[in-house]
Amino acid sequence: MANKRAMGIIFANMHDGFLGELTSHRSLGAVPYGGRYRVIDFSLSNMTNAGIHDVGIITHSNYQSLMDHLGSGREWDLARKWGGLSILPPYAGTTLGFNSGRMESLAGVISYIKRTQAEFVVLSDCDMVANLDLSAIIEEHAQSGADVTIAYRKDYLTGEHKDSTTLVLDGAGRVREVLLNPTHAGTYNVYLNIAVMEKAFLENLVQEMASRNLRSFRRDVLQEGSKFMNIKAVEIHEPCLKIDSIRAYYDANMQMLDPKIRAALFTRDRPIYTRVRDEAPAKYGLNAAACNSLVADGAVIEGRVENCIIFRGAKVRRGSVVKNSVIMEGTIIGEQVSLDCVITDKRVRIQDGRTLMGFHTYPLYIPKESAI
Amino acid sequence: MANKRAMGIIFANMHDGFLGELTSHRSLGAVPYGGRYRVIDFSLSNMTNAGIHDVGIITHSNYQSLMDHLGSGREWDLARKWGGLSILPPYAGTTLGFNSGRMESLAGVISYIKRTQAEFVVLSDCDMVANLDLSAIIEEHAQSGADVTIAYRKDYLTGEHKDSTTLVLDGAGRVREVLLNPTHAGTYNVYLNIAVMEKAFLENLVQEMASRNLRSFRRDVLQEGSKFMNIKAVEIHEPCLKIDSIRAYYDANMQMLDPKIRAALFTRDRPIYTRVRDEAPAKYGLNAAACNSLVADGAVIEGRVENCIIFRGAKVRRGSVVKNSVIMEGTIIGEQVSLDCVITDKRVRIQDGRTLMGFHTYPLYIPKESAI
Amino acid sequence: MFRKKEWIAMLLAGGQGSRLYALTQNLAKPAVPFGGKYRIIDFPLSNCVNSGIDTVGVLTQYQPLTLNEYLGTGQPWDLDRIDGGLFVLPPYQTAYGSDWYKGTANAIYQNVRFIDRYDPEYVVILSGDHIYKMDYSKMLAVHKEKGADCTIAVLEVPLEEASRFGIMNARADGTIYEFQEKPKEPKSNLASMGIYIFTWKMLRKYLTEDEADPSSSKDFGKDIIPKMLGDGARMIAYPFDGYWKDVGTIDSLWEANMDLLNPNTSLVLSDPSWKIYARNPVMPPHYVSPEGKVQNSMVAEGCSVYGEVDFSVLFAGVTVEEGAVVRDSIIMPNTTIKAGAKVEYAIVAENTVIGEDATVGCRPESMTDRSSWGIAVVGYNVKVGPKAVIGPKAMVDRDIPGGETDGQ
Amino acid sequence: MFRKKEWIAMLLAGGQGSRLYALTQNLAKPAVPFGGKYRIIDFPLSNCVNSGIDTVGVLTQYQPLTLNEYLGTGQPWDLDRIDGGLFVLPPYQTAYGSDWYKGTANAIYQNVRFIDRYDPEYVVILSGDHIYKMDYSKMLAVHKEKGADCTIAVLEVPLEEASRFGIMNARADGTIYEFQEKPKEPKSNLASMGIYIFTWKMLRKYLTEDEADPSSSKDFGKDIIPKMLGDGARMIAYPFDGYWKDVGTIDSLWEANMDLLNPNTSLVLSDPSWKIYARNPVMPPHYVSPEGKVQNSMVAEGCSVYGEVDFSVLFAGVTVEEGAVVRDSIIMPNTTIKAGAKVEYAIVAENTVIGEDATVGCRPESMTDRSSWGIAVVGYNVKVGPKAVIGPKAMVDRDIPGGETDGQ
Repeated sequence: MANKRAMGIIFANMHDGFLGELTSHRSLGAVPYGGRYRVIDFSLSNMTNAGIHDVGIITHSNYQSLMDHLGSGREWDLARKWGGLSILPPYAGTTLGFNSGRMESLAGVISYIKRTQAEFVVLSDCDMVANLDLSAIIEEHAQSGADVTIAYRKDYLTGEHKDSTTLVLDGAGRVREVLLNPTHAGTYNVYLNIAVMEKAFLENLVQEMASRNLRSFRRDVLQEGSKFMNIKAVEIHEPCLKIDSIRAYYDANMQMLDPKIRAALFTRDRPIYTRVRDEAPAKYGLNAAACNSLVADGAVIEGRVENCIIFRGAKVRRGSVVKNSVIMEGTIIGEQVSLDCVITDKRVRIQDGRTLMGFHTYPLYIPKESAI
Repeated sequence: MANKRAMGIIFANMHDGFLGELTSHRSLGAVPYGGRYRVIDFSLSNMTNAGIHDVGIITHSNYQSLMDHLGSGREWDLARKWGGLSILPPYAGTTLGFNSGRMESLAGVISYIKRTQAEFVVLSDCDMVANLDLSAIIEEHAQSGADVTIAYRKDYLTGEHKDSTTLVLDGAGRVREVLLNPTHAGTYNVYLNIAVMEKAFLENLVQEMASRNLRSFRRDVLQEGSKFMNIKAVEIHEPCLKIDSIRAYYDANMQMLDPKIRAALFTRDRPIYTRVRDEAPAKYGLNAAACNSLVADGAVIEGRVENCIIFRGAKVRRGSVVKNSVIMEGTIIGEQVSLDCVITDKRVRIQDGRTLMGFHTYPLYIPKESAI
Repeated sequence: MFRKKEWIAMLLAGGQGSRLYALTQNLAKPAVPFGGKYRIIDFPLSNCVNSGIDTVGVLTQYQPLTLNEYLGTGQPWDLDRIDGGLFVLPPYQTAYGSDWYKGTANAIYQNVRFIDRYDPEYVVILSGDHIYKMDYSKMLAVHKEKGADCTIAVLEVPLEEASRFGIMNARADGTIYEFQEKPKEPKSNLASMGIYIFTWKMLRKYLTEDEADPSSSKDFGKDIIPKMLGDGARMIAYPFDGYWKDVGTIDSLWEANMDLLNPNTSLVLSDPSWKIYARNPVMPPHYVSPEGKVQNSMVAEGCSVYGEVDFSVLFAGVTVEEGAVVRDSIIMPNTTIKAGAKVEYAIVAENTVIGEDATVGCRPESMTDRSSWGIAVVGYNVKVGPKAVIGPKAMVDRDIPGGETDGQ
Repeated sequence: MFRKKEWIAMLLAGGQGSRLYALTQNLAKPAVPFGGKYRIIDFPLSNCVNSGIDTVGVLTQYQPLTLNEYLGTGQPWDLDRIDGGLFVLPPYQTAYGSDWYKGTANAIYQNVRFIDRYDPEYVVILSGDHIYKMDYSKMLAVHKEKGADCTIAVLEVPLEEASRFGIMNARADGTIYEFQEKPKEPKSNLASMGIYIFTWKMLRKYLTEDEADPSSSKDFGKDIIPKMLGDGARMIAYPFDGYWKDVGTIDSLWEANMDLLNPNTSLVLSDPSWKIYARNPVMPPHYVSPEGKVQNSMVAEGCSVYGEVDFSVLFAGVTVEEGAVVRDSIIMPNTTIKAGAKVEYAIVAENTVIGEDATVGCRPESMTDRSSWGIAVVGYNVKVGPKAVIGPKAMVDRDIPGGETDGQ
């Protein structure tokens, strides 16, 4: 039953290495996405929309921008008197990199988990753009009596993914085998880094793994555990945009232009929350043109944008043409500029008359606050 | 003018080494004090009461309990949409101990300081229990045209203090010399670790000190700077209880029993805020007796307490006599117990019939969650 | 943005509570202080939050200033939500006219638009003058299980007192077949607690019909419930056996406070699994001086006790000076009992000063005529002069000069 | 706990705003949407916060539900404070009777107790129907410097329009010596903007006297200001020269929205040093399809444009389907303009649907009789059927079936 109290744990730093410069000063969760969001908004809104009011975010490094974004958690209705949003930094003396194991991280915050009143725990990464009904997974878990319930989606893998976990299931949906990073292309049951357990079960598991010095959730719990535990897998049909490379990031932005994807990501019942910026509505000038583009509040369009994601407060001046690009917050594009397949980070300035062009499989990235 | 916008910076970890076990799992600011407070409540309320709505807390280590206590800052009216309370943890890659220099710490958060809109910056430690009118010091600074304005109090030092900074002033209140840790007893102008500057001045200072690899505010700014800068000192007359040893901590608690100290610490105009716990009022049983004691909400007194500070949710059972002691939150004292000059940390359990006795110059400390 | 809610609560906080006299001159009854740090409304509000209700409308029209400021953003009850939360709902004017709330049913009717926004399956109707701790989610479970149109919480009362209550006569399976409002000859002892869960679609229909009926007094107990019963709607009695007290009179308010001092009371405020939330005063712990004596009492933060306190409840910020005696009394926030004053069997409201050597109330034992004895009440902001004597059962709502005798 | 404040603001949000007709059927005027994502009240509220005022009382009595829910805890304006903040103040009943607010002065009078709690030196009186950005702290500085009892913000208007306003005749030093309400022969062109700063002690006295005067209409402009002038109180005109517009009529509301599209407008919403705050919708960025055309317009988040939009303001969640044309119009939140529909010179309220190939309004150029031309208005929640024609100056507050012609 979805009303049974669940708590959430989000791992903020698991995939920071994959996005290169985009994550050199921020964690993956804090990467801007889709005109007004950060990647973590999706995992966090999924928690809130499932009625989860206790969410701990495990952070190891680079978390200042994440903390700035989340603030008190109010925008996700997580500024609670009790429970609510907790940022869980590493304990003194411990140094965990972004590739530390999830079980190791959980051991570090076990007192937080113990203190929270909940029956279930939902573990989630924040490397994915998706609007999922977590309460259905919790309910499924509560009814099936499984030890662990995990979410997966049938997806085609090219064999190049760095961080995929695939599942072999029996007819009843029970996990029989777990394979990491398959090397040949094909359709797999891909694990979505979302798992549900009873809180008491997780507490025991953390203790047991710690005493055996086992640190990885995927290897030590899922892969080994599938041999003797009842691990159930629930299939997800909603679109799930994994962000595990700069190219995947670019593609995930472009997919926002697909009405079907947008309809699946932004539903009336499960809104995606993000930090409020108090920008005025977007303004279009004389002879402005927008074509197949998403434009956020505070943007000023005086030129032409085509197949673009225009973030809050970005400006495209007269005579400029911007195509197939992701233009982040506060970027200012001067007059007579031509851009194609470009990602500009926050507050980039492109001066009058410049031409920049990437390719859709290799978008050109321009770092934060550069002037070109 | 007090209305001119000022921002505050609180150094949370400067003095953690001095309280031994009391600060082994928490920073000095998070040490419980006076029945319902934490030491940092005083520095933070002083900021709020001076109309400062942007406060950054520089933390290096052991900050989970501080973060739990502060939450979103709502109780200090610092849960603001813009500005408000910011916890400033160390940046990735830097490791600062509790004795790192203040200038070094400020260099680490300079982007936060630059981003905040304010004319003045108030720097403060949180090693002291005092209710001060910071807006008067800011006003004094704005009018005098000094480079730096610092607060001091005339106090008698025994020569044993580990962490004292004393000032030699001229007739106009200008700092002529700065002496650290004087070795002979006497009355000194003792610096209170509170300083006011223009924000632009501080930003320059941080940059200049960083380029010269100078890290200490007391040595490199005050001591050296007094030779060529205009450093003004403002005398404070309100009581200031410095907490620089277990004994000083004990004494500061006992001083709360003095009506004059209480009147100075808890004024109607400048309330001291703390985290709300939603305890019921204290309850006294049949034959209970309290004598010269402070008792917080949620306490249950069935025995006798004398010259004590009884924190929230502490219980003293029938037949027990507790004297000259500091009994922290959730401590349960069984029946027929006798305590004298004892400090029990949070959730200690003293079983029936035990007798424990320290001496007022050497109070007996019982660590968190011990059972005796 | 309004998302559908399974249930929301509507709290009727409208009434003056005129039987509390001086205590409600400037205050709606739900805002009357209770239990050392609470106000009456904290009980139903905390029950809502603890039961998992996150949207509560509070209907007010009498002296709402203190109540509004007390409720504020709803934060003390964790009801400052983005989706739902706490809403104060006063009467209002429309393009077609305006009116005050005419009865409990009309008050809800005027707020149908508010309720409809959340499109709830069920609506809980509560009042703001009862002290109790109750898990409404268990009552909802019964409501759903029995497929009820309306579920009414009932309490077994002594049969001889039953004629003071609305009595629900129910079959063994809980279905109510008859409702008697303050019956002379009660058929059962199941008294309505004034706590209803309605299936919203059904209530909405009855409210609309009742509104159109000119002969109706627009009251739940007098009109809606009897009408539904008459129509054969499925109505269930939900038995409750915990502590419950209507604090609508001076005597019952005094008794309910005193119940808190009973070591065997079933009204436990310190249960961490069902906390009663309140707006907390910003004050230091209370202080008891070397001469001060406190026994069998509740004392809130911010108090200073230099005198003697026995079997009493002191709210935040109360001062009892040297030689003053407070017994069997309730002293509301920020009141001062001056040196040598004696307060017995009394309720003293907020911000009041009882002067040096003044006397307020007395013990029943000290009366020759016991029938004229009662709790003495001193109202909000009143100054009682030195050596003044306020007799038992007195009701003081203006300043009393020194040495004067009043109210006997 | 109430700490003394130097100043607080009282915002009169009471009126129905009947000259906005269909737009205020279910809505108080200050809650009318403006400028793509705001409501009118966001302007005075943001001015307060940006001026450093942290305590604001909003006086409402007409259809306050939307306004109350919009204001909520005050968080969007950073007014969810522990000490002060945002308070909605409806009329209420007391032990001695009850009444609706009878005039602007009476509304403040009924809330004297609220104001007194903060013991302010100065009170700012504002109304909720003007669009402007103003730093009240500068006005307060003048009030203090001149030792005024009352300071009134004034705007120079063209002399030929002066007879539509309350005109303040002032000496060179700013002191007002005469006030003319809508004079036929204005002596000056300084129009009152309805923004007052009073020294509270003085206002309190005048409110109390005015309340006791049975012949008074209890209005600031008609009673309080003339009385103070007559008594020789020190009243100062504070000149303002920024953008200011009374949006109390359909035409002025339309014009003020259109002003935002003028590249040379003095009403800049994107100034980071004086932001206008609003409750933000939870919606993705707006989308313009390959066929969509948007020029000279403001478009808020959550919109989808498949048709053509020119010189228009689209609020959050508006959909303009393929082939639909929106020109010189204001489309309020969550409204859909269906395929092929044409909306010109119109204001379409919230949650409305304009059916396929329907026509709303027209250009003045297309009229043979220009005198009967005007802005067309479609009210809240109205469904206009396919191919329906809503003429210019029409005022539609009910559903219009397909193909029907209305309102010419």
